[in-house]
Amino acid sequence: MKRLPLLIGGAMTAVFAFTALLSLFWTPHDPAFVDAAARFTPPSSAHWLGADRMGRDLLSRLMAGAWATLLVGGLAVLSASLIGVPLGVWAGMRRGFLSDIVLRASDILFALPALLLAILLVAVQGASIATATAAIALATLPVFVRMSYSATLAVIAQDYIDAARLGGAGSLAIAWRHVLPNIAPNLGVQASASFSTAILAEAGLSYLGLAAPPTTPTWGRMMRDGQTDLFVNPWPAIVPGLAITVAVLGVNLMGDGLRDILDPRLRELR
Amino acid sequence: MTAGTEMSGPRGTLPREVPSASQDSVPLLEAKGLNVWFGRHRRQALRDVSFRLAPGQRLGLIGQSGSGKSVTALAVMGLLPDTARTTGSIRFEGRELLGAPERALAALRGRDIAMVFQEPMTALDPTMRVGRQAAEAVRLHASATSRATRRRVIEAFAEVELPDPERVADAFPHELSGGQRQRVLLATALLNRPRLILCDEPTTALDVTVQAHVLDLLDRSLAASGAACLFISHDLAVVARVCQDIMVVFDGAIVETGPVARLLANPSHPYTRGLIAAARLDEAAPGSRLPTVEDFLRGTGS
Amino acid sequence: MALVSLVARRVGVFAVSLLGATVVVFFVAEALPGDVAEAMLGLGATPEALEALRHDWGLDRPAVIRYASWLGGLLHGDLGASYLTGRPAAAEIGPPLAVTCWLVGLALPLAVLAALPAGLLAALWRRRWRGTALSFLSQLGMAVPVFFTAIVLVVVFAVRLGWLPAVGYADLVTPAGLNAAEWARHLVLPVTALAVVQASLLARYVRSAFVEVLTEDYLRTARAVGWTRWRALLRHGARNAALSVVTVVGLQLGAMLVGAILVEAVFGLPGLGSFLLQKVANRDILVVQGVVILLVAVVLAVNLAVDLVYVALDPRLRQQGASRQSGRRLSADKAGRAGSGPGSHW
Amino acid sequence: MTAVFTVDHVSQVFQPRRSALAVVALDDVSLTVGKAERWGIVGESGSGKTTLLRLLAGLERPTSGAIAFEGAELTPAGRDSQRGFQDRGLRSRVQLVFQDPRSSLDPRMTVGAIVAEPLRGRRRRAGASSLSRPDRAARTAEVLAAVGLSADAARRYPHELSGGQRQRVAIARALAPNPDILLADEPVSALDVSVRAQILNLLTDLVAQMGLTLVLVSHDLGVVRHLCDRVAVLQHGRIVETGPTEQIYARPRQPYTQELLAAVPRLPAVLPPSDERKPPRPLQK
Repeated sequence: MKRLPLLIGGAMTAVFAFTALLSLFWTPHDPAFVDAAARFTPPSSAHWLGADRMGRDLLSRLMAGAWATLLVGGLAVLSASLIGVPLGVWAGMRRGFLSDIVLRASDILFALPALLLAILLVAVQGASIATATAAIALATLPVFVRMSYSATLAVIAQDYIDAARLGGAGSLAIAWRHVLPNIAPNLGVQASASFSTAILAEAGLSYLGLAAPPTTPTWGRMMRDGQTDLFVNPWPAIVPGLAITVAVLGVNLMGDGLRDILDPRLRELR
Repeated sequence: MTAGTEMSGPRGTLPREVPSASQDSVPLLEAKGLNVWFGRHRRQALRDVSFRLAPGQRLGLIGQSGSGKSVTALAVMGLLPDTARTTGSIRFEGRELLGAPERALAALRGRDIAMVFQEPMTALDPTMRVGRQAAEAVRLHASATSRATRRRVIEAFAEVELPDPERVADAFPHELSGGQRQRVLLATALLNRPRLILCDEPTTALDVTVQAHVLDLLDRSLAASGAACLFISHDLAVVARVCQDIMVVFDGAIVETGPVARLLANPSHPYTRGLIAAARLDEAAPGSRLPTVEDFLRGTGS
Repeated sequence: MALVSLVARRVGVFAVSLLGATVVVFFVAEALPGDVAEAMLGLGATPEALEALRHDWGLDRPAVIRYASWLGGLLHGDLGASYLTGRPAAAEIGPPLAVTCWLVGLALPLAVLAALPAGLLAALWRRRWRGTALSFLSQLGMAVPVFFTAIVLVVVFAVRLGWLPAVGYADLVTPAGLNAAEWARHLVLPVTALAVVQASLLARYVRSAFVEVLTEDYLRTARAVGWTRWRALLRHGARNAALSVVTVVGLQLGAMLVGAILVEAVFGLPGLGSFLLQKVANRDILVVQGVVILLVAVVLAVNLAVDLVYVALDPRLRQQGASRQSGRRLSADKAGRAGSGPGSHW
Repeated sequence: MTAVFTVDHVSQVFQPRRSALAVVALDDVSLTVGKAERWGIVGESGSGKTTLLRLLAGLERPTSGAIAFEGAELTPAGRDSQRGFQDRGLRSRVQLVFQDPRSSLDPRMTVGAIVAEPLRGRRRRAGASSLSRPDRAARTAEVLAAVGLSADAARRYPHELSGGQRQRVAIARALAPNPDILLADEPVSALDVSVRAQILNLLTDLVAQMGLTLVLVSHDLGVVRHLCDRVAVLQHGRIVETGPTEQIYARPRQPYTQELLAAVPRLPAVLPPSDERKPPRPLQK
């Protein structure tokens, strides 16, 4: 019962990831194939989810879009955590002038919403998957710095850190043996939260045309394309919207479930 | 929380006490067959607990942490968390408290039954001046002008020997020391001259010297007001300092009750014997082997 | 005295952060390969044209000098000028700013009004199905992208029911007089779309703030003094829960601005977002930088306001002064852990 | 015989960041701890007793004054105190038992890993390379047995143990590197009265068997009387009285010491006559 959100969320996330990976090898149709005869077909045996205004298969495009989403979100969160966590742990363990500067810089970055960063980057660089990923990663970075900083502070206030020092452990050993394992639950929860945020961010950027080029099928781009025909046939705009919702909901549920199980303090609150 | 006994009377009021019995025969507080379970797994915290408390009586409740001491006090106050399930009966001056509506209990709390908690550091609202928090106890139960209320609060603060009570009243909790906060809580509990005060380890978080002062103060306040007291502690020496009678809880059940003197002289339950031995640390020869509670439970103790 | 130095410190932090933000905004464009002139003119530009543009706009000067003059301009309210029209952005920004202000200014209170009771009830009912249902609703609301909510609203209320316009905006004040009815008709859907997402997020924070408060000892003390469960919660719980909720409301403002950009795109509202996107399409980088810095300044100013409100609400901060500076931040971390992280700018 | 610790006019001042208020934790403290002496440091919370212990452990460096360990300066200025300590192989010779095992045991490590940790990082110790894995396991089993824990406790996590067992683990960890000096910070105050006796017995036995020098901090004068032969009374960061335990307890000179002793709650030794207690008063309406 307690693990229900984790199971449901985990299952939803697994389906999402599997679909994304599957799209690399197989989709029902070529996502880019234009079939004028299939224009606006409703869901059928040939097109399980129907086809859009150009007769492109919606399911195939949805699957390809899942890959783009997974790629951008995953890379952004991965790079943000790989840079942010060491910075945060270091700042937490060695408080001083330098770490103050790092934290202040991270706070400034935190005040810059990802979309604005993306707009800045796109204005200079032009829209691409790389720009979008960089913008999202940059916006996610301070979240990881701040989170691992405060989690580290809580850990190093514990007596077992002093005990480890008395046992002869150096700072690196303490960080590796004590700090990281103890902040891992927070990290996991934060990673899933950031991942769902990144999915939404990627969708928003591609909806605005600030991410992948028009030829690449992405969920946001599909909605943008579908929106032109809302009065004729809203279906092609609604399908990718549902996909985003389900993916984000799944990742969020998984993160919540993780937190419920891993965070003993919150466990007591329930 | 489910009631063992049905409530009668209109919502929000309690049935009047039975008038026939004399003061002595109607206990101030009487618990009968009290059982408390917690959570989904129905962990039992209290097993068939029954006791009586006469007006003005001071009863010490002693046991190790997790034995169900605090649960008993919270059950009396009706402050157990929602996850608790309770059966049995708790009567205050003959009126059933278990299952009584929240409004009726709230009217009783702070007026007839007051409580002092263990952790003075967290028991006060950090965003409100302590004088105002104490004043709530007065104004919730009687209509009084704010000037009169403040005067009463400051008097009460003075009675618990808070230095400069005017200034303390205007302070926020974080500006006071632990001992001062516990005095504030004690003064608040005494404000409405309750007939029963529940003290849940009120001095455990305090230093020895502060503890001595607070216990002394409690002793005198109880004597002055004639209030009864249920005093919870894990420390036999502290309980003996305040109470005439002692009740020993072990694993959620009461194993022994009696006057302090009898209990100390002639404890019947091995756990009680172990507690007494542990509390007599300063009578053991330095460096000698101390008798442990396990010794007594195993039956190897002296 | 401590209060004065505390406020001064917060204002100082604000100023430093804003300065830092200008550095980021300026040098993000600077550090990347290619330069502003190339970006503006596109790939087909001749070297001569590039050179001319660089010279006209002073792009051939060292970056630090250009940064200094840009910063100097900002301080005088100069947000940069369009290289296409030559018009200063500050002159064009008025009408879009008003639209966005209406959008955010109406959606934020709406979201707060919906989130407070929803979060409180979800906290109180957290062990019953009603609470679970509320929590799930807010989960769902957080998972739906704001532009999808907007599209669904359009499909239902504009396409199917035909009650409200699907796109466009009407000025509140026109030369013909007050145009309130049309103005409102055009804002209902955008404001609702923006508010739904924010309300879901906020409700979650409110819930966890109250769940936390519900376990506090002082709430038990309040009940021991004679408050009923509900009134203890409203009197003592609400004050304390407000501490974390205020923080989150402030942090959400950044998210609201971003949400507004997306909502404006769906409904074709001539707000700041549309303005910005049009400038991006035109590669009008100087104006983009100016507008971005303006938005960041707003976010930072709101953070400053939240800090000050926090100081007013929490006496621990007020009196211990600067030594407890991390209070708000810790609370923000707490709130961040409870929700999907304050980074949810979407 | 050289003294183990010579604390010479030591002051410790904490300057919270961004705050003008400095906290004086220790104020001109001098103390000499001789070999195999058992010192008790008593005082109220905030008296600086834990700070003194942390200084002796080398976890902090004093603001002013000096602490010598066997005649050599414990934490020479200008060097990382940690490194200086390790270089001279002191880490394993001075060990500390903390007050609250919930905080002093890493919840994500097994008991075995916790106890073995001080055996791992000993590469700097002259002549003694760090123990091999089987040696560490053997030593861990040995000390766990010494503190009365079964061998399979090594595979458990701290949260699976009771409070008393956890404190035994903390003691085992302190003993693992075979120290000469044991520092203990309120080792029984987080424990139930009923468990307290077991841990006190354990500490008494270990100190006697291993001939340890003991510095114990406590606010409980009963505990100090039981374990220590010398007492230092701290008040507001200053030592107000030192001396042999019996003398301090029998004839305290300072009023503060007298107050401390008087404040200790005691069970009535002899049964009080029943009329000595106040009878319950009638209700006041």
